[in-house]
Amino acid sequence: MSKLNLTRRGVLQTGVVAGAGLTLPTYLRAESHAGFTNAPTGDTVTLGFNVPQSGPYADEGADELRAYELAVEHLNGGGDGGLLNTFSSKALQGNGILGKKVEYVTGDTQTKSDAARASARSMIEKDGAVMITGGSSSGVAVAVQALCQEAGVIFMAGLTHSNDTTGKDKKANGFRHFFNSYMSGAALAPILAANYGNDRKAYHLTADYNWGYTTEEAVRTSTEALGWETVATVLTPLTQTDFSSYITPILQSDADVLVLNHYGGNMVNSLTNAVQFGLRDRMVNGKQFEIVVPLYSRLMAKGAGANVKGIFGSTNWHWSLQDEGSKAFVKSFGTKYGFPPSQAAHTCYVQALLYADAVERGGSFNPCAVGEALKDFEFDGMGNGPTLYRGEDHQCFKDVLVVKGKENPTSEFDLLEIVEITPVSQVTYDASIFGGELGACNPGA
Amino acid sequence: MEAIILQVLNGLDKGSAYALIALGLTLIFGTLGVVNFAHGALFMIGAFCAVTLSRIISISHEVVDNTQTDFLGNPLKVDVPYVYDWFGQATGDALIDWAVPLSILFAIPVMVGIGVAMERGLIKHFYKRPHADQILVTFGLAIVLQEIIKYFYGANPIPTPAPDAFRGSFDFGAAFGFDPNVIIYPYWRLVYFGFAAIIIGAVFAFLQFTTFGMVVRAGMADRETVQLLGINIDRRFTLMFGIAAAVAGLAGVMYTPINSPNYHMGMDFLVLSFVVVVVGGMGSLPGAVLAGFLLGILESFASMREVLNILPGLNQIIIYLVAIIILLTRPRGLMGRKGVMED
Amino acid sequence: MFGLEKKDARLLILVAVLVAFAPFILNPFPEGSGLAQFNAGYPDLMQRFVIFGIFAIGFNILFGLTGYLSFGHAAFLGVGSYAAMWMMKLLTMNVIPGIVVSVIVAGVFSLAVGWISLRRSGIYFSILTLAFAQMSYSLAYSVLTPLTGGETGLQPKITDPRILDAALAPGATPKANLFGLEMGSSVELGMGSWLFTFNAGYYVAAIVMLVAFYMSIRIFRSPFGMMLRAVKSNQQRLNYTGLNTKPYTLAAFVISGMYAGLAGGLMVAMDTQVGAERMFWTASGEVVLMTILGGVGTLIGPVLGAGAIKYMENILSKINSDILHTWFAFLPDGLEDFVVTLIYPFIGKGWHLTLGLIFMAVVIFLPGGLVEGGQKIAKLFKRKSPVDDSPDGKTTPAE
Amino acid sequence: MGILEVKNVGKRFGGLQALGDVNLSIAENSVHAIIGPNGAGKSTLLNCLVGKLIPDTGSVMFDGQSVLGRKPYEINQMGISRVFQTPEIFGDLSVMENMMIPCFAKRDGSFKPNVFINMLKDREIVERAEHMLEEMNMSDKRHMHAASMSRGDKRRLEIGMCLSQEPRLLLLDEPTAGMARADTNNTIDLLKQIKEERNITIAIIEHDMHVVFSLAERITVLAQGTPLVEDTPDNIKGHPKVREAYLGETQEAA
Repeated sequence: MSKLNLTRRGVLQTGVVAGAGLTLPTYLRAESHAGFTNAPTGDTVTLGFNVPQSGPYADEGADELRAYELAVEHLNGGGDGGLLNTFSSKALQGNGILGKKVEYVTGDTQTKSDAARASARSMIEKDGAVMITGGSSSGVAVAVQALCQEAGVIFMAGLTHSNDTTGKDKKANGFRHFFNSYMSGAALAPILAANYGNDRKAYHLTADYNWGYTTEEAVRTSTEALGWETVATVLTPLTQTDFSSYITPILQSDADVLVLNHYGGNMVNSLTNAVQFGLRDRMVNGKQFEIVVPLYSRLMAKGAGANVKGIFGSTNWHWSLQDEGSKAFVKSFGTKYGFPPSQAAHTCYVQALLYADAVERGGSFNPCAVGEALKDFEFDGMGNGPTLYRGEDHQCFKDVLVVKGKENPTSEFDLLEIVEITPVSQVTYDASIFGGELGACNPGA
Repeated sequence: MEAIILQVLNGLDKGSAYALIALGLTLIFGTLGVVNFAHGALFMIGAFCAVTLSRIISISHEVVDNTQTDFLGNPLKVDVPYVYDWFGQATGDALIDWAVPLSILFAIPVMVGIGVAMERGLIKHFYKRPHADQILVTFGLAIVLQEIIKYFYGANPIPTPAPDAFRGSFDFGAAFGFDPNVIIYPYWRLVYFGFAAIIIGAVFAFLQFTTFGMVVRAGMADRETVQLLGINIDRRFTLMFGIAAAVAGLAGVMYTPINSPNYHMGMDFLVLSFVVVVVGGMGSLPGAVLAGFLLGILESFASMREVLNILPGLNQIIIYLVAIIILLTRPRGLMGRKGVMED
Repeated sequence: MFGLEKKDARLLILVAVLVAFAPFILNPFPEGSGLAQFNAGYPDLMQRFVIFGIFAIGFNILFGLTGYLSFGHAAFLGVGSYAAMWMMKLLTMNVIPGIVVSVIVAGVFSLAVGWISLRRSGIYFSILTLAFAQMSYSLAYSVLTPLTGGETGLQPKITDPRILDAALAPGATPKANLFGLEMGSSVELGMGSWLFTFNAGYYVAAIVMLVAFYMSIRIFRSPFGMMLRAVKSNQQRLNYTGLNTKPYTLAAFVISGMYAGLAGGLMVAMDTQVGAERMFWTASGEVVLMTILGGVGTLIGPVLGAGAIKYMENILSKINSDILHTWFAFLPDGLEDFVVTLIYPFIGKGWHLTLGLIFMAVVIFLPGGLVEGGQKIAKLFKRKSPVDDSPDGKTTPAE
Repeated sequence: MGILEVKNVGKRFGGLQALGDVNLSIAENSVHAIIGPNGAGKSTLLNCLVGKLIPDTGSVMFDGQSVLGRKPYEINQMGISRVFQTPEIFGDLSVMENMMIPCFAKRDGSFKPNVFINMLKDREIVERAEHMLEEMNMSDKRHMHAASMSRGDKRRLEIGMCLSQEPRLLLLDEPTAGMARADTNNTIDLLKQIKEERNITIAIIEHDMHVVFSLAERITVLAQGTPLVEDTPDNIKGHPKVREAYLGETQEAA
């Protein structure tokens, strides 16, 4: 009667129990006796990798998925062990998590919050996933994070750059390794001032949605603090493909820097258009006109081709970093897939490892134990130098890379070069400035 | 003043893309009476013709360069295009550089072929079916086509630059006596506008001045009668479908340097081009072209800062707002024919 | 029964039974088996089946009966969702006020949109509705961010006022409920290696759906429904028969808008989140596809279509190459890889491709949608019974 | 004072004067035919009577009330029913349903959102529709798809639908156009029967002189948008002006 060979949630009602449950007017929480949602009971544990597989971010999602598969391989003791060897915490043994073999399910977020939540719910409800991770936009991250909070599982955010994810929409069950708009602004401004001078007039084109607003705000305040003047900020629709009508007014303004607060397809198109209109060859106020892209992604830079050359931006991580962690990761990933990993792949891989490590250290898959273990956790060897998982907002604090489009790329992956590694102290901020309420961890029981 | 001139230029440029797609859509609708939701996909395939040709031209073999290393620390393998070996580096570079214009020659047969195959293989069976069925089957086809492209080319945009000769901008200011360096416009966008004008003119001339076109126009007006005259109108309509596909495809080819193509660019344009066609009036070719330019220009003006300061968000909705106003004041769009698609 | 004819009553009972036993029917494969991948009997998907069923039923009242093809119905769904969410933020996490208000707000909004759009017919009407929906989407995503949450959407927060609810216990998250019954709560029943989940939210949504379905039958069989079919058939004759078509079409538009709002409200009740992309034109297109796929103008078709599309979206997209390899592990290595390579483009990230192919196949081979497919199969089995004396059989086509 | 009074009605389409100063009076309970060569303005006149077109000048009074500016459904509710040149019926609906719709319109007015009544349980309407089908000799076809009937049957159904509303004025627009001789004769018989059995005024536009002279009590001849003569059938036969109008046309046609 108690043959409990369920790969899915470890809940083992027999017919008898269920019969009782049905006759009672009250309902029985499946997970109640285990103490938290989807507590793994067999010798495996299931993680949910929720990434965009269709839509404009599908390639980024594919790279995230590759990283997750690699992480699972390493966690289960396969491959060369990757970052397990360089990670400062040595809790992980390569024998799965808490001795349980890691299995995973995948889903398609379609970069839509509804689809992402449907996919995550199916992982939680059907496949018994105890942790959800992934994603390539802040809308999705915030939506799925709220879901995980409600369902009582851990959410390890993938690529999400908006301040909101660990700001006004933060949740106790959600954690972000990726950096955010504020950090981009703080890291970029000094470099821009150093390279272009303190007397600049900036013109912002901003994607008309939350991430755009926060990024514009961050870059604007940090550059203005160094003496720049903001000539204008113009909002552009998310669905815009041809930015010409937003770029020609710049020709008439006396701005000498253009900041493109765009990501993904928007960024590729607006940058391409800006270069087309000869902005980079312009001289204004006796200065060379410059373009800045606050958030760079190598995959997207590829889409813009030669247009990225010499353009400053920030990024979470880049494969050309020479610390031990980065080198180990590039080697593992590159050997397995034949090309270097993207920053999305890196953050996802690291998130998977950090989760596993927290479980090991906390001694339980219980989200509250995991949260406790990640809270104010300091680690190193993951490619970004010493890093802190801040307890107040579940945001990682680490160095930020300022990069520039490379003038003479040697391959199709070699598009960015690192200009400066901004130390973490420069990008740290007070957790309270973005509002929001973390709440208490929810184990779901 | 300069701002206005520039926005008119922007509008004309955007409008040429809208007009070209809407023109093809209207050709198909007007001749065959079919609502083709796969038309955006044809535009996209056209763009990928350019990508494909530039890939074909730059097919390479690897040469190991021991002086450099790749990301794993191994000696770097440098791709050397075969055209370098065959024609020398200078000619090879020129060929690669001119891939997009060359793609026109490549795209025409490909697109006509795809169009004809589509009409004979699928659309033909849907002439008598309700418009809803036509929409569903062509929408399904559009998904299939774009997924196939995604399978081979990925989801990211692929940069496809214009030849070096067309980079940079033309300075209207200097040419027409304004301040220099203010009214400048990229050469390639001017090329696109001119190209669109030529294609539109060619389609009109073809329909207006050739016997073939005359028969097709007669068929558009009254298919039965033309058939009664013993003319094989079906074959001509098939060819018209091919031509419409080619128009969409060429619009796509020439668009690639303006924005890097990706697999869902067709869907981005689809809804917009339907709005253009309907605003122009179903079945009216001049209407489609006129509406394309009109909406392009209005969209450009609505994105000016001066306008947005008064009406924030207008740039988000301008096209739809104009569409609503036009359809409410002119029941059949700008130049629509009576009774077309009204049931 | 309930004022229905025998045939319709039978259909309603059949649907009710299917819906009640869906947790069993949708979970035919034992846990842990390779085919468990195809089980759909988990709360989220079951909820989506019935919610999109409601959406499609409502859409069919407009499109199936009057023939007016709206390309903007997702806007009503979205507006309903936002309304319900605000009720949850301001009043109470009890789903009743949210659902009621979502229907009302969507009704008012659709009245306004319908009033304007119904001045035109045919594709001009379609484009007008599309324009309204796209404007709603664009504004909700950008300018209206304070009201809609923009990109990140809205979720209930601990800090929301919720004036009717008692204060949350410290550490508790707000959860949608029906007088204390949490929508997310489930009872599980294990039988051997089968596991069935009975979810409170699903049954709430299912009951709403049955009511919605019942009402749609009544509308179909009412004089009002007949007038709507007459609108589709011949507006001219209807006008010259002394009937004013505009209020009929407008009423149908508003009713279907309210159905969409109801679906939107339920979506929020089941899964407390709303984002603007719910209103994007592809979402409007989806309901058109559901209706056509199932069978336009039929009672049950839209529900089937909604189920089919949601099933593909949620089940096919989750199959990855890893799972494929497990399935075909029994084959020799080379052959296994070959088979996996062959199938892989159609599942997982390629599920859109399968969707497109199925649309085409259905339209080409089953113009009447899945319902027609079912009828064809039924006819195959009935072939042996001698005469088909159904009174609506089409006899003696003339001219 | 006739039931329908048309005074000084004129209608112009761009440069074309379709109707110029038409005066017409149709007496109650009579059968009045309007004839004329192609392009004489017969259809334009008819469309002005039913609200499809609004004349530029003049007035149209039905039973003492102006119909101008009213919508077709309002004019119908006043008691004018129209039969079209090609039968306009609800092709996707069954014959019975076709007949029920005008019955509902007669009883419930131009709009009634009776959403929750089963239409087949509305005894009054069902009986009325069945009765009407019987009168039209179509009871056996009640479950047929209306679109699948012969043209003659469609015409019969359409007339039946109009009659079920008990209109005071029935307008017929070339009711036998495109019909075979047998169908034409059937239709003539039907109309004769209606005329005898019912209290109804019939106005008929017709090309076919056989039909006109079988039915009409008075005839108005229209040419180039103006009435030439109005008289009894006997006087119209051989009227020189009429002959001229028609001969003119035949010459042109030839």
